[in-house]
Amino acid sequence: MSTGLLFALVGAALFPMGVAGLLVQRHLLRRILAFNLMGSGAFLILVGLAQRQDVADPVPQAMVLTGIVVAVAATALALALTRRLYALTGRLELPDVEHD
Amino acid sequence: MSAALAFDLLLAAGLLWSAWQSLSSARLDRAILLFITFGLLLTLAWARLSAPDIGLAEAAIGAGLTGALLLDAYRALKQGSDAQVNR
Amino acid sequence: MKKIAIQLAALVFALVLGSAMLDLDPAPVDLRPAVAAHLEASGVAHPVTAVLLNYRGYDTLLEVAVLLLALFAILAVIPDSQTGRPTPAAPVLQTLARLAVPLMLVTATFLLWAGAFRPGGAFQAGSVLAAALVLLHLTGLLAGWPQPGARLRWGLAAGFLVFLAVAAALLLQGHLLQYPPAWAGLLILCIEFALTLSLGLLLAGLFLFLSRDTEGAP
Amino acid sequence: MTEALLDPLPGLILLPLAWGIAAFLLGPGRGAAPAIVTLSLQFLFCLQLTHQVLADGPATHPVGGWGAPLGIDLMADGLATAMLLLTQAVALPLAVYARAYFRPGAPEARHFWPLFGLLLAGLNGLFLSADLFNVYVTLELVGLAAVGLVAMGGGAGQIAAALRYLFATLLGSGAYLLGVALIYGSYGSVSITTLEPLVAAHAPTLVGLAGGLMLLGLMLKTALFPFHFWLPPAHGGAAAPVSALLSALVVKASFYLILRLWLGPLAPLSALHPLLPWLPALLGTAAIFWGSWKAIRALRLKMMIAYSTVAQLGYLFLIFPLLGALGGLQAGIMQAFAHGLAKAAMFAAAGVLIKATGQDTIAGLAGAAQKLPLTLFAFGLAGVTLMGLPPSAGFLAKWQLIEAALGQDCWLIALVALAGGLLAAVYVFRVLRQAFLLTAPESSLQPVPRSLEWAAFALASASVLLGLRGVELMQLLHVGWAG
Amino acid sequence: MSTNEALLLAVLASSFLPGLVIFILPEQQVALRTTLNLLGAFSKLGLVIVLLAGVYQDQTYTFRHVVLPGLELALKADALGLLFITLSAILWLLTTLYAIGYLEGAPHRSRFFGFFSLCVTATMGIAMAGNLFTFFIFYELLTLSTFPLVVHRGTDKAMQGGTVYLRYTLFGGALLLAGIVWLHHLLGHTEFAHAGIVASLGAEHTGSLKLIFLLLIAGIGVKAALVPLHGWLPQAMVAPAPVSALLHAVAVVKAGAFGIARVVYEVYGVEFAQSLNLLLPLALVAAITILWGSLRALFQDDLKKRLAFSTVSQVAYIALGLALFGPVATVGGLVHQGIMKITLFFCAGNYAETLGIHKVSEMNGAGRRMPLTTLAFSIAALGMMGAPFTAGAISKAWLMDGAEAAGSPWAVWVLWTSSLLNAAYFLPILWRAWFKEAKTWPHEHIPARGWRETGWLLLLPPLLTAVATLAAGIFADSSISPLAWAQLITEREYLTRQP
Repeated sequence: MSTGLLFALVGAALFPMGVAGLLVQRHLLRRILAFNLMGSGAFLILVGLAQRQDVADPVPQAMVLTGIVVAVAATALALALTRRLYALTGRLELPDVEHD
Repeated sequence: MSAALAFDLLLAAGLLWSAWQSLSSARLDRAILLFITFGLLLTLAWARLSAPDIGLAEAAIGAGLTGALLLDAYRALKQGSDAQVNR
Repeated sequence: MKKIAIQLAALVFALVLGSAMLDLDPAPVDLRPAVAAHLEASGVAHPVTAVLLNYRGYDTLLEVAVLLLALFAILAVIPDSQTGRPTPAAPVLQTLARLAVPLMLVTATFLLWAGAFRPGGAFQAGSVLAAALVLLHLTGLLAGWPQPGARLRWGLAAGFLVFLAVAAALLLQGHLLQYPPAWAGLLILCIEFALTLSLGLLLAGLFLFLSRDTEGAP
Repeated sequence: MTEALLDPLPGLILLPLAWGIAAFLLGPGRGAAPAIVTLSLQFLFCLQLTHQVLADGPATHPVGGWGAPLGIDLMADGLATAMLLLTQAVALPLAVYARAYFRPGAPEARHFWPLFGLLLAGLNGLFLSADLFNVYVTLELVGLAAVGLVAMGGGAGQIAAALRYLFATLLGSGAYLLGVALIYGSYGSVSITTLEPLVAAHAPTLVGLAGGLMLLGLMLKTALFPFHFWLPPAHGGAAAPVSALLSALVVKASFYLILRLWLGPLAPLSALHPLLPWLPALLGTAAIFWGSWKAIRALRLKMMIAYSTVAQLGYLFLIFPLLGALGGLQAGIMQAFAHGLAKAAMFAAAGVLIKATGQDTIAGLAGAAQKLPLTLFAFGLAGVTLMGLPPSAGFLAKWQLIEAALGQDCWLIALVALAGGLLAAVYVFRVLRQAFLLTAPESSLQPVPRSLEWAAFALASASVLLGLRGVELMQLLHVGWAG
Repeated sequence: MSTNEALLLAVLASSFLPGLVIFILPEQQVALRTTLNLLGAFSKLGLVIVLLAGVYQDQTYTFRHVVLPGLELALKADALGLLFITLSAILWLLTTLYAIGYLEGAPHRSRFFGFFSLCVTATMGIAMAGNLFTFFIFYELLTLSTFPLVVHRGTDKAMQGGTVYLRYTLFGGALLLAGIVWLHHLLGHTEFAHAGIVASLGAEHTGSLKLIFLLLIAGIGVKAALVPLHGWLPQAMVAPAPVSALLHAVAVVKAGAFGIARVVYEVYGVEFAQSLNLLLPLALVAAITILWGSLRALFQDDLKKRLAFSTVSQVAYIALGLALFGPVATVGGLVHQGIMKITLFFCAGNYAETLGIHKVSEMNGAGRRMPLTTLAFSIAALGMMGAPFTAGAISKAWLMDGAEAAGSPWAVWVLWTSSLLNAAYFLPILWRAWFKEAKTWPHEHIPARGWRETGWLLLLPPLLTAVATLAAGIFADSSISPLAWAQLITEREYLTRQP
């Protein structure tokens, strides 16, 4: 098995793991962690699957670089919101969905 | 089995383990540290995928900055709750 | 119950996804030859940088916009009433930091310069720059940032502005971001230089603006 | 030389980026004037593009001069141009509205204009993109800007809503990104035009998975039932100009992508099973009934309007079984226009009412018709469009939907469309009825700037006037129609 | 745009534009508002006269505007439409005068007159619609613009009435829309044409056509208040008197009747509709409505409700006529009934506004206090019963003749029974008003000044329409009477041009 395919498979395990974490966890920091794992899974698949013949492909690599920056931007925003929510309500979980 | 493949498998197992642990660990600070570990292992994986650019970025941004942000947030939140307790 | 169902679904999905990956034919399109063929005209020698700043430079332009955007959103959320004050660390650490920061600046410069022909580039250099700033903050040498003043705002936006200006100016002689081969190297270097500076500030800002949020709190 | 500068394709992306950044550089709370001026320019660009596309067919612009698959192409066919037109047409009046809505120096509006600018850049970029990965970046641009706009109010409810929205949108774009990764792995390209023949020629299981993931992620971002949970708190809780932008445009962006994929690279997959197109239609039906029901029961005005968005988005998904003919697409885009303009108007009007009455309950509106007739009129006109009553764009959309449904023997869809209109009438008239009630004379209203009322009225009138002339819009959709 | 096209648009604009301006006028601008109202009403009348002259000379007036590919907004002025237009234009003028007097000093007059003008615009649009699509647009516009008038007072009762009104009309609108789109889908157009347009469809569509007919008639039947779709009409009586007078006596219900006429004659064509066995059921529904409405009217103490049920019954005459006997009786009835019913509502408004009388049981002696109003009321009521020398006599006579000729003796019975019931619910009112001693009035708002029993703006309109009622009866044979025009319509459009 090629290195590319192996890590793509790891990504295929990481992504659902992250999604499940995002859905199941209630603690906001944990959900942010889960989101990052999910993103890493997608990145591994993007590069790994493209390099399943173990020849480096710069195109997906550049895409992942972009993706990492986007992910950190989203993470920072999520943390800012979490900290603000905590400062306002003292809670680290989202309230249940109930509107009017 | 070649040494490279063995290393790859070990690395894959390490990635999955640290990811799983950081999701399921009962203590949040441990979870964050495991996440940073995951990031560092991922850096190795990128190196194995002949993607040193991503490796550098992952180490600096994925593990480094994200980890620092998470730790800082954790510290701040813990501080806040301590303050609550002391009040 | 719901938890178990989700985890089960995730497991099934992982297995389906993995098995589908295993029987995949080679891709019909291969961009590697194209990347290599145009490398000469791209202005940089390193293929990843060529993709990042030339072939798909438009993605990168928008990506910097995303980063700026996240910063705007963070600035919109954090309150501006608190005063930032650094928490001083042990003197030893401070001394170490004072030594480390110049080293990091050198590293950043190297990474920036190296990006043209080997791994490295604006993002990596920018993140080292950011790390230096964060280090200064953590050792108590740099206060968390308040809402940015005009100078900081220009610093944060500079990289993007240069990128945008180049992209727009290139419209005059062709398409958006279409570098003339002769000028490509220089223009990309300009963009990367400005980007490194701004990315350093931006990435550090993600930390420093946030860090300030709870710092002043009792 | 100057011609190149006037190319609308890159212009529509560069301009909002520029004024967004300019607003940031000008400082907190500033930037309304450049925004409005540039938005007018964007609108003109859009009209020029419409003209160009109608005359010469789809327009493309290879960024970097490389062309797909190595580079990224911008492409404007009829569908994309229509969405661009809607975006600028809604954004311009809302900019005027927002300028009057946010008091100068209001802390909650410090970063409205930069966020607004980048949001528009993201939207325009998304509509113009012909590259799946580039679409991902624009999706994130739109999603994060939207979250920031919701959160900028700063209240606990708004922050919580923004966080929920953020997780939903990140999950959605994550699924989309994975789909892109799988596509790239399978074909080695992410250019839509390159992919179309490749997918048609051979589509392994993995591509089916990729398509499913992308569509699912985008449905989550469009808040299609049952993925709508995040929308009402976010749209109902944000400041009025923000709610208007989000409901009118942001959810339409991911809908547009679904349509683009469905008609484009994923077309061979969606044709695999005849029942497949009925799945979105079924969810759309559920959205119409559930959203309407919740809107009828809502106590808060903006919550009512937000749930109405859930319901109205349902109509957009009714067209999927009808996409075999152009009529289905035309009905969907007409509905997108009708809802976009009307919902923006309705949120704008609600903002005026809330400012004037100082509260957000429907019960608190009693007597508003006497004191704010123009706003109520705007609300009513927007309601007419949402109910699909003539003469309005909503009516034309309903007409086209029913006719397309009858044309393809899907009379169930026609029934749903008719029933949805009646349900909309229930919640719209609930508000109007309350506003017409007599009030005690001592109840007083805060004065509101007239420009707020007029902006709402302009949007509402546009949603009605489009009902008198939809020919050009429909012709536009011919351009690039493959079916 | 040719003059002919412009003329049709001008007819619409003459009420639409003043309406728009009035909306934004401040409440205090009474003089300007009144001027605008009257300017609109008079100019509309002038335009209609020009149209009348033109149509009389066989001019054709059409306006077309493409809304969507394959979908056209079409206006035309034919003889049938013009009859309705003329009626509405004249009555709009009178009602505007009446409303100015009636609402003197009342709040929200700008809103009232704004929507009032929109209503009239919608009515004109219905009359001039050249296809079902256009018809539907104005039909729904009428619903929308009448709702604010029904709930104008803002009381709970008004809200309730408005809600019921909406429920019926919007539901009817949905049915109508379904029918129209279906038809459009089958035919590719929905143009009105003499002798109908659907006969060309093959036999395989017979089932669909029957269903479409049902949808169309049910949708329009709501406005025409056919039983069992009539429930909104009595509830809508909470509206101010001018609204009840113009809209519920003329505009809305007659729009329904007019719509049925268009569907039967110009979409299906009488012969084709007959061949599908569609007309007999329609006639039966109409007959039931006539009897049911009359019966219910008998037991209403509230004056306006009694008039409302009477309207239910009377409008069904038109439907019955359409289904059975042909256009003359019917279209004549459209005008005659309009004039008489509006008179009755004007008078009811006068009683309420002057003396506070809302109920039949409070009418004792009203004739002595308000002789002119009561005279007008009596003429109209007698007309409704079909008394000689009134417009009603002519309509009834034509209907009876038609029934005989059509070989439907049962319809004659229905008409007779209904006439008796009419008498039974109108005569007691007249009896009370003229011959009973007055006790006290519930609430005397307007004192009598000499011969003027109430405000002159309230008095003039019913007197004029009462005179018209007599004139239409006595001069039925003259060439400018409604009847003569109805005969013109028949000759031109339904006999001579039939294949």
